[in-house]
Amino acid sequence: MTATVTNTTKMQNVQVPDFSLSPELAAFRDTVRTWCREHLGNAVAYDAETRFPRDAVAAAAKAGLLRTTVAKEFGGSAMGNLASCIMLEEINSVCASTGVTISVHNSLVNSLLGKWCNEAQKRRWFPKLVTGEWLGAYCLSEAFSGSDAAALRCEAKKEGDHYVMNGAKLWITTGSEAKLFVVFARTGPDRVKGISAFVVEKDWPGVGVGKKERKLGLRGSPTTEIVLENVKVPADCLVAQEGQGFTIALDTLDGGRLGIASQSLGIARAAIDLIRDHLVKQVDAKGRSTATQPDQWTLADLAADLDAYRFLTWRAAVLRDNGVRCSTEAAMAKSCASRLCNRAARAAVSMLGLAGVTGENPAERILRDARITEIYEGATDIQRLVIARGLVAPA
Amino acid sequence: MTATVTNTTKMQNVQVPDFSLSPELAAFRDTVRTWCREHLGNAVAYDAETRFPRDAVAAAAKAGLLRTTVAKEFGGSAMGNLASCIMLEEINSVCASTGVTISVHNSLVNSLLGKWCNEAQKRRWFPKLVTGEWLGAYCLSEAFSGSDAAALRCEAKKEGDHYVMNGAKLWITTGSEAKLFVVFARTGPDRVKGISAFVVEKDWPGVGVGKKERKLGLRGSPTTEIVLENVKVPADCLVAQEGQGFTIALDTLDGGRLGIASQSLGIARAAIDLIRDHLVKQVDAKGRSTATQPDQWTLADLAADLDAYRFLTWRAAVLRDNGVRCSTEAAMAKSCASRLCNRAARAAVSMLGLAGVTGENPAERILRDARITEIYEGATDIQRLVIARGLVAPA
Amino acid sequence: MHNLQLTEDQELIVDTVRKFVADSVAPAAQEHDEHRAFATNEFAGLAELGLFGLAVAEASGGAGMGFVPFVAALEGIGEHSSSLARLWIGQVQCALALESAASSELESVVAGIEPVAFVGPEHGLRLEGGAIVGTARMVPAGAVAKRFVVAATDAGKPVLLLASGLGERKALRGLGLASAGCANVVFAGAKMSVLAHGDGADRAIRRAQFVAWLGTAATAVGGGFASIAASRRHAGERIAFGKPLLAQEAVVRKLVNARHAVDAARQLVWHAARVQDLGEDATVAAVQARLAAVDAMVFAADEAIQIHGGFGYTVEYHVERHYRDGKTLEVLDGGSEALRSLLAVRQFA
Amino acid sequence: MHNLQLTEDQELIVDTVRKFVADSVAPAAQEHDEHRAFATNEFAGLAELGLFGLAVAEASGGAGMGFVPFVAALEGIGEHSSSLARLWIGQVQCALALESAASSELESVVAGIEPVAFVGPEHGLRLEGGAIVGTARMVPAGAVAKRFVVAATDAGKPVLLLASGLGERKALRGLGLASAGCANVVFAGAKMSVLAHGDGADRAIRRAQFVAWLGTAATAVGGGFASIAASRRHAGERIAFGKPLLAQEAVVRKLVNARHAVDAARQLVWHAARVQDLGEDATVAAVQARLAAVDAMVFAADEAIQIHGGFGYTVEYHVERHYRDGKTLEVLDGGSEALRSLLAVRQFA
Repeated sequence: MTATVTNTTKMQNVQVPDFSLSPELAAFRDTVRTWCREHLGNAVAYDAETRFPRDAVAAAAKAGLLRTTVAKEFGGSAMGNLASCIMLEEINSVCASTGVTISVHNSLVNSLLGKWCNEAQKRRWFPKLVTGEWLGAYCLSEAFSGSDAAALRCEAKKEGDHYVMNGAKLWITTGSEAKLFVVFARTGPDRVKGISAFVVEKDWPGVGVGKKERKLGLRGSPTTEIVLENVKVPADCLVAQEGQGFTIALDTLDGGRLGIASQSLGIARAAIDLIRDHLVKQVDAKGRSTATQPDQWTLADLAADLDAYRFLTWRAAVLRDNGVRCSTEAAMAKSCASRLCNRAARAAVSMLGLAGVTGENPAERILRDARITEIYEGATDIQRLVIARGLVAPA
Repeated sequence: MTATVTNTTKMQNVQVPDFSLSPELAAFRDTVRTWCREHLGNAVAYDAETRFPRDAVAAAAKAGLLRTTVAKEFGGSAMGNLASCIMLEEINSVCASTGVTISVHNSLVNSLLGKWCNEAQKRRWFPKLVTGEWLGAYCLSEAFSGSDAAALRCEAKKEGDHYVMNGAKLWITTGSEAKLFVVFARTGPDRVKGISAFVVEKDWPGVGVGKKERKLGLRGSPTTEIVLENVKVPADCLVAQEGQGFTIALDTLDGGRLGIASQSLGIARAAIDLIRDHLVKQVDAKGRSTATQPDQWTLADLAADLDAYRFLTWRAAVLRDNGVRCSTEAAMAKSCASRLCNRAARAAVSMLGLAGVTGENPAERILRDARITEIYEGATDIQRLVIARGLVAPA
Repeated sequence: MHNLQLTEDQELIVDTVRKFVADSVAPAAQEHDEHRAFATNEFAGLAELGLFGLAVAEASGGAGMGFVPFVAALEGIGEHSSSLARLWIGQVQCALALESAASSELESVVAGIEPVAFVGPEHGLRLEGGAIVGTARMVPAGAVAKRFVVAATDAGKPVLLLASGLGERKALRGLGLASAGCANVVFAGAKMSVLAHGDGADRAIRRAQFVAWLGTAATAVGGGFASIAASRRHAGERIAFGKPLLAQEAVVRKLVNARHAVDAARQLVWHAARVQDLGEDATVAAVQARLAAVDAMVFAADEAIQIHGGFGYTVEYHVERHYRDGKTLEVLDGGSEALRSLLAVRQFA
Repeated sequence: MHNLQLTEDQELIVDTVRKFVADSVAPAAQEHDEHRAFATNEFAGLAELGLFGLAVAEASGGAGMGFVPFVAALEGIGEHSSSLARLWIGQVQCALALESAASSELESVVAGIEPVAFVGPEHGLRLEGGAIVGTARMVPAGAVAKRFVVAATDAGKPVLLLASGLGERKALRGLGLASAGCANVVFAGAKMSVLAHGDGADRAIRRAQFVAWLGTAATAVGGGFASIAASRRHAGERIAFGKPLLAQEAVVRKLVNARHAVDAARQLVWHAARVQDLGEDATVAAVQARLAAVDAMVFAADEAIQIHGGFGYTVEYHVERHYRDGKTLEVLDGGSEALRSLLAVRQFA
């Protein structure tokens, strides 16, 4: 090595990391923020009345928010994962029920179709999906397969030019409202290679909506069972090849996790904003802050982590937009952001006290909504194992 | 607003955030990493023998590591804060005693002189500082003023063409080894505006090294009292103007905090590497990992936070390199990174068990070294108040 | 229970309460919660068992049995219904405050004819011009009680009041305690009488606060155990990756940690109850118990939801209810931060 | 101490130990630690007080006083020297293991002529061909003891051994417990005799493990209190921003939280000691106490360092020693993770 490490004239004007949003992305974020203020005013009612945010989703479709992950040739705006993450943080900071609906539609269904479907399939379904005429749902989990997705039992048996599908899917977000389902089903006995992905339309005979879950939070987002009884699925509704289902599912989940990480950031921000507003109000007659030091610490720690975990999320999104595998990075983002939003929500309820639990402010709804982020699209422990495996795997 | 939020053709090819190091910076990091492996082999001995890493610092000077924050016209390499942070993470991942010596020299002393001294002063001192002929020390704390820096009592009384300085400074890193001291002293009664900054040379009459602290860690780095008894400080050794001392101190600390944040990242990485190596070794006869899930969680959470808080640190460094005020961002970086390295060190000792506490591996030294990062250059609680104040201050 | 060293009488009471809970509280607890139905029958059941005077001196018409059986029994109730537990706590608060104030209202409260509600000093109510000024938020039984025992201040001095004849109040759609009939209460136009002033009021109010802290702690211990038991059941049945969840160290580790937190809180609760029954000041102990127990309940419920996965997010598995109830218990009676400030004064001033 | 409900005899012992600690242990503890000097005189002092047979049955030549005074006295020692506390614990481990094995060596251990060291099963030593194979790490008194009571396995079955005649051993420059004469010990060439096999060995080893867990817990409670006391003293004297640190809510909050953790751990310790003295199996309670107490000690020391600021990073204020000792206690006797696995088996298998 050279005697002098730093005698590098090259070091002038080198490219440095950039943590800011470009003017275009910042403008996009601001536009979405304004849109949220104008169209998500019923967030409290969706929750209290267990009501699907139909009006908000329709407005989102009109504003083009349901087509960000679709290529332009199929009517999308091809904005990619980073812009979708920015958008989802904004929406979820106001209404997580609307947020998860859009996240599943964009990050799971549209992304999957765009990446794995053939041209004819895209021409067939995207026109309805990008306009929001149809909403999409992602049907992977079953009663006996949650974290262990490969244990799924739903069956698709080839019979001539179609498959006969039988089974039941559980925990399906937007289940009772979606018109298009991506369904993972067993086409062979092999635990992993026996799984294939299909598109199934709501209107086909044998497709039914089962039990609707009564949940802690996200009450505006219907989570249902989807029952498949002798559903005749045309062979041209198979996504990619037989046996590729599990690969497709895992790949899609990397993107889905970015959606949930962004949802978590939005929820965390909402909680942190409540805390900040609470502290801002605490001033004495001379305008000096009377907020306690422990309360200020709480705010400081949460705010720092919000910035830090947003960077983790954006890093993974940029990687995915560049076509780079980002399982570890997406798992870091989801694991950290989802824990943060729960921590922030609990802190908000604690700090806002009685006003926080009576529903006078959104703290208690935020607490309830936040809790699912650590569970769905891969529970925290699964994310941690993904990360650890990436770190300790022999090179 | 427009009906369609996302119909922005502009969104194609917009600049996106960039979380990676450019090839130049990555090469610089790798070069420093190699340098560390070659020159910091005595880290254990510095600690065990309470020995100043004179050889390592001399090698660092030779390699140009003591001039990264100095302008080229004064013999520096002008690499700025970001490159310094990258360098400090590497050095501290091997030897924190060497790391803090270099951090104080670069981030506090050289940076301060470069920003606040006049041309003549720079011409006078930088030739000695950039070559490491002289090491610098930063003398702000006193026995009765730690976190409350403005309470300092050390006095500099103007008498004709010089000041007479009396007082004692405590907790001075590199105290017994430095040849140049930046000393903050009182030139007037006003708590804040009565403080001025001076350069004081070791060889001047009346400058003495007092008690040397016996410490939990960083035992290779001498922390001493600096006693100033009727020291005649020429007027041209005043830095900037009388009364600007506190402004200079705070501004410099923003940079210093980036140094400590980077030190913390380095220490954290060392602890995390120990944990990872420990888990990598745990395989069964077939090469499958037998590491427990809780151990894997610990690794995953620490590794994710290391990435996240490195981004916080780099963000602040880039801001500072661009001349943007970064007090909140630097406080976030220091507060998060310093807590992380302590968490990681505690986890490493726990996980490595008896081998961790007997000194068979660096875990126990890392634990002891890490502890200071939450204390010096602004304790964690001070950082939190800086952050909170930035968030709740009326716009 | 032997470690609490209950007397035979005490043991009998605790067993009776546990049987009542198993037979009459557990089966409907989830449904009541979901429909925000006030636990009318369950309240009547507690009254029938004569529990409202448990800690009231025999001379005052109570059972004079102290706080040890109180916390033991509350733990059993807390396992199934924090709402009902808080209703009982409210009655005992009123009873002991009335006993302190030597009020003739005590008898009817001990008899348990109807729910009475206690309003603590944390609501900052003031007596001004013969009227109670201010709003009391999230008062258990506040939607159904006809009488309220109210801690307020009169020109800065503590005063204990009895209020009745309030207007209609609506049960809140709050986070938790959904079948405790919680309501925001204003006393405009209420009938009002003074039960005690100054030092006397202060003593009565402190006594009622102690009941709330200690009782909530015991309730939360029960809630914590309930989450652990539900998780263990689920983890034993649910198969993932070819084996029950309970065979996965990650799941068991959560259970161990939750159990550790709840067991530790329980020792603090028992300690506080014992010290108080020895006639000493157990305020610090009760506050420490309350802080630890509620944190443990929330922690256990949070881990229970995680162990249950998607199931835990639904109402059928009870753990989401314990999570909501735990966070709600945390902000009652002044909230945890105020309690930490109280400890600061008591332990380090 | 009344809450431990000590008998007069027990109280007398605890008071005697506390006086001994104040007079003879506290003054030199820091210096011993800094110079890694074995606490020879202090050890002799404990022997003189007759403490090594405290929990040994009277019929076996001990005081037969059980574990309650043991934990109460250890707390007092732990306030000033975790090293000395671990030395006592080691003697008691040996004594109770020898009592279980009905060994004639018991008498000399109770007499405390010289330090004896206990080597637990966590070191994985094996008996092979009449020799003890493996290395025992960080054994308190390992550098000075002439005799070792050793838990090992013989063809997979537990065996309890007495070893002596070892070669020279060097005291470790480890993280903490610097005056406990900790050393890595190998038994190559040692003289060795079998004290018990199979079930008998198992019982003796479990008993010694229990002593380590419970005793370490009590020690850590004392260490935790010491950090809190030092912090409170410092915070009362140190002025920042124009007032004592103690007047800053942020500082007091740290003290409240640390105190809360240590107080809670103490209840677990007392609970475990009481249950054991009632003749029941207190393994789970002791393990829970050990986990909570050591965590609390580390937490309290960590906060104490923070409250002390730069002073806390220097050796004169003792809190850095408690931090090092706390982390060292954590990894002894199998370490916290192994203890959590033990709880998993005992509570959820």
